Amino acid sequence: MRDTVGTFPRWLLVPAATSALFIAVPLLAIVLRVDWSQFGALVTSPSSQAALWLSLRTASATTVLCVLLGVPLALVLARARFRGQSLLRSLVLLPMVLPPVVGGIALLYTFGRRGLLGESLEVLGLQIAFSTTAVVLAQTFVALPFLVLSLEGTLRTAGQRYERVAATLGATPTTVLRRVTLPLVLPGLVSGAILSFARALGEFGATITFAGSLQGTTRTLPLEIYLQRETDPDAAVALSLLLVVVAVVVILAVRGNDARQAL
Amino acid sequence: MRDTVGTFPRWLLVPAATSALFIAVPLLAIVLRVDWSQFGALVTSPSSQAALWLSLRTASATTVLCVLLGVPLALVLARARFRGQSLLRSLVLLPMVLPPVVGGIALLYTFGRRGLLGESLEVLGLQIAFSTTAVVLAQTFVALPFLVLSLEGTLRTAGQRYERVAATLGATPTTVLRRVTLPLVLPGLVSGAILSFARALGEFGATITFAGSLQGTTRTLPLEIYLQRETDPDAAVALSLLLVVVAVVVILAVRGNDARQAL
Amino acid sequence: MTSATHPVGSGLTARIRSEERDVDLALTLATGETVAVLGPNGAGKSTLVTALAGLLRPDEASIRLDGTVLAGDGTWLPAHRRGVALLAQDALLFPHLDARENVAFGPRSAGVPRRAAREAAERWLHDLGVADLADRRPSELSGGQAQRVALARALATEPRLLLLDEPMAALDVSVAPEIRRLLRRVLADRTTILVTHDVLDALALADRVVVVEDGRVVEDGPTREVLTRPRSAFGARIAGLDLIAGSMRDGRLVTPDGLAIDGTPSEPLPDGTPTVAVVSPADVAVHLDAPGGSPRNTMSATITHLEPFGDHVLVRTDVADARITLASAAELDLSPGTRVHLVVKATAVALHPARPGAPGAS
Amino acid sequence: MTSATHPVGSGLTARIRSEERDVDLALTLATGETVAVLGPNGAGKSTLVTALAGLLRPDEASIRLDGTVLAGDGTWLPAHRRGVALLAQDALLFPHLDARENVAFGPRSAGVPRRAAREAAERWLHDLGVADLADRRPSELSGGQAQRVALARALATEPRLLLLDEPMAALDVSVAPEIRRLLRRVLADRTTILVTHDVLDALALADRVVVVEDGRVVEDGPTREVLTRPRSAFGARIAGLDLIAGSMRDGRLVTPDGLAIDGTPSEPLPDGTPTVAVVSPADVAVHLDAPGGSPRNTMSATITHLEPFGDHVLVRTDVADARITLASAAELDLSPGTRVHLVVKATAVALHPARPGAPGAS
Amino acid sequence: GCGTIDGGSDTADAEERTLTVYAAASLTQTFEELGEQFEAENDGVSVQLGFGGSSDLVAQLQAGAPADVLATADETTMTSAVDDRLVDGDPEPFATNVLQVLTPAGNPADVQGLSDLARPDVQVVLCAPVVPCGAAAQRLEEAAGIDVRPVSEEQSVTDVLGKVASGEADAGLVYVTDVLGAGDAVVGIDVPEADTAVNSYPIAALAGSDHPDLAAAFVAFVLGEQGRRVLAEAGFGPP
Ligand SMILES: Nc1ncnc2c1ncn2[C@@H]1O[C@H](COP(=O)(O)OP(=O)(O)OP(=O)(O)O)[C@@H](O)[C@H]1O
Ligand SMILES: Nc1ncnc2c1ncn2[C@@H]1O[C@H](COP(=O)(O)OP(=O)(O)OP(=O)(O)O)[C@@H](O)[C@H]1O
Ligand code: MOO
Ligand SMILES: [Mg+2]
Ligand SMILES: [Mg+2]
Repeated sequence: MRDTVGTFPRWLLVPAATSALFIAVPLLAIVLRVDWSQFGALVTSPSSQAALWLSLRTASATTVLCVLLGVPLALVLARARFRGQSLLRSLVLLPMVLPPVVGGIALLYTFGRRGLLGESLEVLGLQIAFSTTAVVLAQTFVALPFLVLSLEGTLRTAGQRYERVAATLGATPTTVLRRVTLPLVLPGLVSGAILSFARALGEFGATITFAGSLQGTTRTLPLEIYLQRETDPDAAVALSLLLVVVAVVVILAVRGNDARQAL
Repeated sequence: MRDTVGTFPRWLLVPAATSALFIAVPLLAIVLRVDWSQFGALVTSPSSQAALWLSLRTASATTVLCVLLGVPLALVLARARFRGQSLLRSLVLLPMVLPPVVGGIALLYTFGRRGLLGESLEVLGLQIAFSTTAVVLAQTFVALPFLVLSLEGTLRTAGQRYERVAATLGATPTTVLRRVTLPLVLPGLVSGAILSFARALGEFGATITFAGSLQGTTRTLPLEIYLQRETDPDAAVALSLLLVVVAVVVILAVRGNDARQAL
Repeated sequence: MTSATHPVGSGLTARIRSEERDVDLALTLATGETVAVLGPNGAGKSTLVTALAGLLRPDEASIRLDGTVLAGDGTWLPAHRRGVALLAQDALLFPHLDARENVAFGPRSAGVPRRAAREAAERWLHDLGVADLADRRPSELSGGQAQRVALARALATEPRLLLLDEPMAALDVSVAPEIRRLLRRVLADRTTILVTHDVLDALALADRVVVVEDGRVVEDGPTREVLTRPRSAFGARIAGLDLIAGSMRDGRLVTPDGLAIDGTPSEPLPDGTPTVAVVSPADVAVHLDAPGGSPRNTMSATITHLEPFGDHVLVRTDVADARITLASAAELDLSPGTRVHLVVKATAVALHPARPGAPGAS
Repeated sequence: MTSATHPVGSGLTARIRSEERDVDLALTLATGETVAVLGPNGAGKSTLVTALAGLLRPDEASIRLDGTVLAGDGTWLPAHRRGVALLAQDALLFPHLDARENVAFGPRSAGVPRRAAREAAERWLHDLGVADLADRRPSELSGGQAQRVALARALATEPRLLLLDEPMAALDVSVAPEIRRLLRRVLADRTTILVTHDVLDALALADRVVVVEDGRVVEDGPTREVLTRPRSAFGARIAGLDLIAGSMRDGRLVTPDGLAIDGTPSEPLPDGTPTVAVVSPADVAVHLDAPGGSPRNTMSATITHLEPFGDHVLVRTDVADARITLASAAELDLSPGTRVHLVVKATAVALHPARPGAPGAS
Repeated sequence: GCGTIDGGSDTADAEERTLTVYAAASLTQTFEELGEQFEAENDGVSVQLGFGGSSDLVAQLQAGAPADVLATADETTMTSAVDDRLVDGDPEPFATNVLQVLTPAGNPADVQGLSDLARPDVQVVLCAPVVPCGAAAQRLEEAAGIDVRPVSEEQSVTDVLGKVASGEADAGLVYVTDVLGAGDAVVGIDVPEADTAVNSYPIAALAGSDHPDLAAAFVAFVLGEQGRRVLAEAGFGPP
């Protein structure tokens, strides 16, 4: 027994397939260029290992930070009504528009030693720029809008009917958030978190500008790929493929989990 | 008379504000660094003008291409059920994960003169490399997933109840798509298109790798900013600000339109 | 059964089986016939209609409508090619279209030009008494108003089979008779399945009643038979009415046997209209001698049998049934064969137009 | 009116005004009182209850419940701090929680520990006859099943004011009496506003009836008065019943005047139970001499006045009203002052328990 | 001989000392090798390398990046570091680099020398004039008296290499060291006029260093015999 979903016009499959191929073929082209005899050696070199491990750690930390910062912002954007709301939404979009390098400059101007907050931070004994913390901040800066916007969309589409019912049942706004809103938008939140993780994993420009490229501390996988490309394009391609595989594994794992919950 | 919406816990305002500041302060830091006496001269130089104009043209073309390619793919992902569906979704995510430079390499390996499709294209008399077309392809490659994923989320949340009703009223799948599905998810589609436009506007790595950088043909605003940075950081900052302003104007314009329709 | 009176291949023949929902229902409708489906919550009524509409694909389905195979033998016609309209409990008006455009949606999907479709929509809105809401968005309609527009939208597609899943659940009692009248007019030449909880709907609109319990058909027969002599537990709980068929003459119902019955018409009934008198056995009094007084209807009858019915007795006669208390039955010393006078007030007799050719009027 | 019998400040006093929806309604409820709100579609019934629940903020609202100001003078208490539960037409069960957790939601929000809340939920599910659905997700429930769970969920919050907006619209007739009985038990000590289209609900559950038309209260009075002598157009369309109050003795209703009436109890009614007999005037026959036969109830009465009612006549007496045809009235030569015998079959008399202290039983 | 450090003051710290070296991206291979050799010669010292475009590195140092040594790919960027008082003492040139014409393997457009870059049928990519290799290319063009119309003016050497190695462009101009580093995918063609556009690489210890002695030692190591040999192997010319 099943609902007869999937009632979309068949001809859509043609543009849909074109679209999928447009993304798939270039990735295939990369796979075809990989020098498989060297692949193992290239991706298990100490510098690759260090970069991969750093990327996974920082992208995970970024995802957590994005959820903590992004869920409240998405809720306020979706549920509150205030003047300047669309300005705030545009502001949130900006890090996606900015070339990441400019984002990195902005972060330097803020958290760097001579930046807006730099001196205050230095008094506290905190040196953020060029540390692993800086990598996380750079990734968060570019990844946060992904979570906020995707979650805001889900919140708006989901509507407030269940939240209203919950309120008449005596649930405080906090309870409503915890027991109704968040569970209902969980698929959207998971998608948003995956987006953030993905964006963080691929982040390059802001990281190299704000955090630099020190092995084991700030040189994430994309930076390592960039560096390798100068001297060893084969290694760069191999590492790119590693990045792709890691991303696919993470996405599939989370999606699988998500799908199980959705049933 | 109004619905008592906005019933979210007040304490959420604290993390939401933190989150907004985390994005706003770095942008403010950039504004504070701008050398206003020079600003006019810097952003109206012929190279800046050419870059701005090229960026607007290519990002617009990219947005159109993303809608044409992305809407069908999002619909198939949201409405069809087939084996390998989650694999396809992960594939669509990949260009977001890949450092854009790797994306550029992949495009080069595909559409380049010696790429997978390069020869066939050359037979057709099409030379993509170093052309404005290449810029649009590079931008589309990185921007397409934004539209697909955001629209797929909206489609899933909206559900199929209205589509089912439309079918019982005799509407063919194509009619359902045109008269029910698309109008219902229009806000989500507009958001997705804005995301794509924004991502296209800020695109740097794939463009430089695949399309090159020639004034008026392939050197978009981010490339111009990057180049200026080598010699004149002030000019780079001023141009970054220009990019931000353009993006905000476009986003507000579209959002305003969107808001009017949503009422 | 009724399909025998129609050309082979016309009407609906359907069998729906779903293991997961424990539903296995078979149903036949003649062209133009209206069947009411009654049954308790969870019986499988909605499962049946969504499968017929093509919205739910059960484990097994074989559906044939007017000679076309909608499902079966590997065929599964999609919803939009079935010519089957469904109106369910929830109005589900398209939120981005106003009422007029909602109703015009079906005609336009069928290729009717925009202007003509709008005019048709306005006619339907007018018929349903909501012409003044044509410009409103669904969010500006109350629940009942929305349901009326949705009804107009379903009717505007002029479907070969109309499925109504408790369409009046959200309508207020003061408008229900009006809608019912409209529906009867419309359903007169339409094959319709009406899922309802209201016996009056079944009476007013249906030729046949099907009672579903636990996913199985437990009764299937002419409205009159099922509502007067229900054999299932659910049928008994909700029905058990006296139905007397005939046609109108001089403002009274006259049976083929010449019996004349006064009643309260549910709408103007000109002479000659095929009509059914509906009386609850509870309203029928039993007298040994014809009494005087206000009751207009005194009918001679012979008791056929007596059935205990809780602390009541159902007195079955050759004319109609009466439900009286045990004490009365004892006092009157009733037994099968006793000649009695059945007395019922004209105000307790509802006169409903019967559909020509409907079993109740035969 | 009824609030006079309760301490000052207890019960509900509300006024809701919305220009956009053309609604201006004032309402007073005593603590423990159940008021039925009747009215045609779009009258403003849902507007009233959503404003009371705190879900819709009208242009002007002044609401006071048991001494607490819920709205007015710049105050606008949010929904969750009102102690007001609302069950609307749509069940809106939380789709991610099973039935048990849905019902336990209210108690848990009130701080009841998880286990105790679940047990309470199971009790409520049991009370509503859906204990076996406790583990089901809302998507696995039929419309009617879902509505019962939603009712349990609303009741489980033990609200100070319970708002029911056509809660039984989706329930099938075979279970409605059962739910009605449960509701009566529950509403006995709860302040409740029941929006309904069903006069039987009003009769069985309400102390008072408020009729709303075009956003204004057009009638407000004890159930008995409004249902027997409706003054508004809408009231007249749906009501006009005979209600005779008394208490049970030897299985019959005995009025304070000593009149004994046989009827059909809607549920077991032990001796001493305050009871209302409900008879439709259409079922009351008028005789000049006391007739024999099965009808158990013959009541001497004096005609107070005669009212034409379409092609019928409403014969008003000091005991009950009868609706007879014009022809009968002419034949019997009735006029005010005439002594008559009102005859009604026991099976046409519904005996409903009246709420102690309810106006109908006074 | 000059590389060993035995400062009496860091007995406890000896195990932990990290020397951070910022070097231009084109020095990646050579400095990784030099870093390993330096570590081998100095117990308890680990060399951490930060690579990037020369102007990026200087910008990072200006923003407070903690580093001990800076090696850039041109004098302009080093000068701006000096102007910002980031440098301890005077920078010293340690290598030079010259341009070569670059073609894809197989040289499909049959480019034989610098003058062929002006042919209209040859797709040429150059560095943009504002980056060091582009400035050098411009000087070279002027010296040779030709007018090259590139299809793209790339942001960095890497981008030029990428376009030519993939066959997308027919020819380009990059440093001889880059051609060597890129392996078989490309072919380098010597340019007689190359001497007119010699690029000089300076190195300096940084003012903010926590280990000035170690920084000075590393600078000396690069300038010394071992440094020179490693650089020469990679194609760099003597300073
Ligand atoms: N989406 C669903 N998935 C699984 N089971 C379902 C679903 N919807 C209904 N059911 C189950 O299928 C059976 C038949 O349900 P159906 O909705 O057809 O009943 P119904 O007769 O329409 O009831 P109601 O009068 O309450 O509308 C019930 O046992 C119900 O619990
Ligand atoms: N969301 C809304 N926005 C604007 N007007 C509305 C909205 N909902 C209802 N109305 C209008 O307000 C008036 C009162 O509607 P309301 O829903 O309160 O009626 P109701 O008595 O509950 O009707 P029903 O019996 O059909 O449920 C109607 O004229 C209706 O059209
Ligand atoms: O070190 Mo550079 O700036 O890539 O030529
Ligand atoms: Mg149903
Ligand atoms: Mg309502």
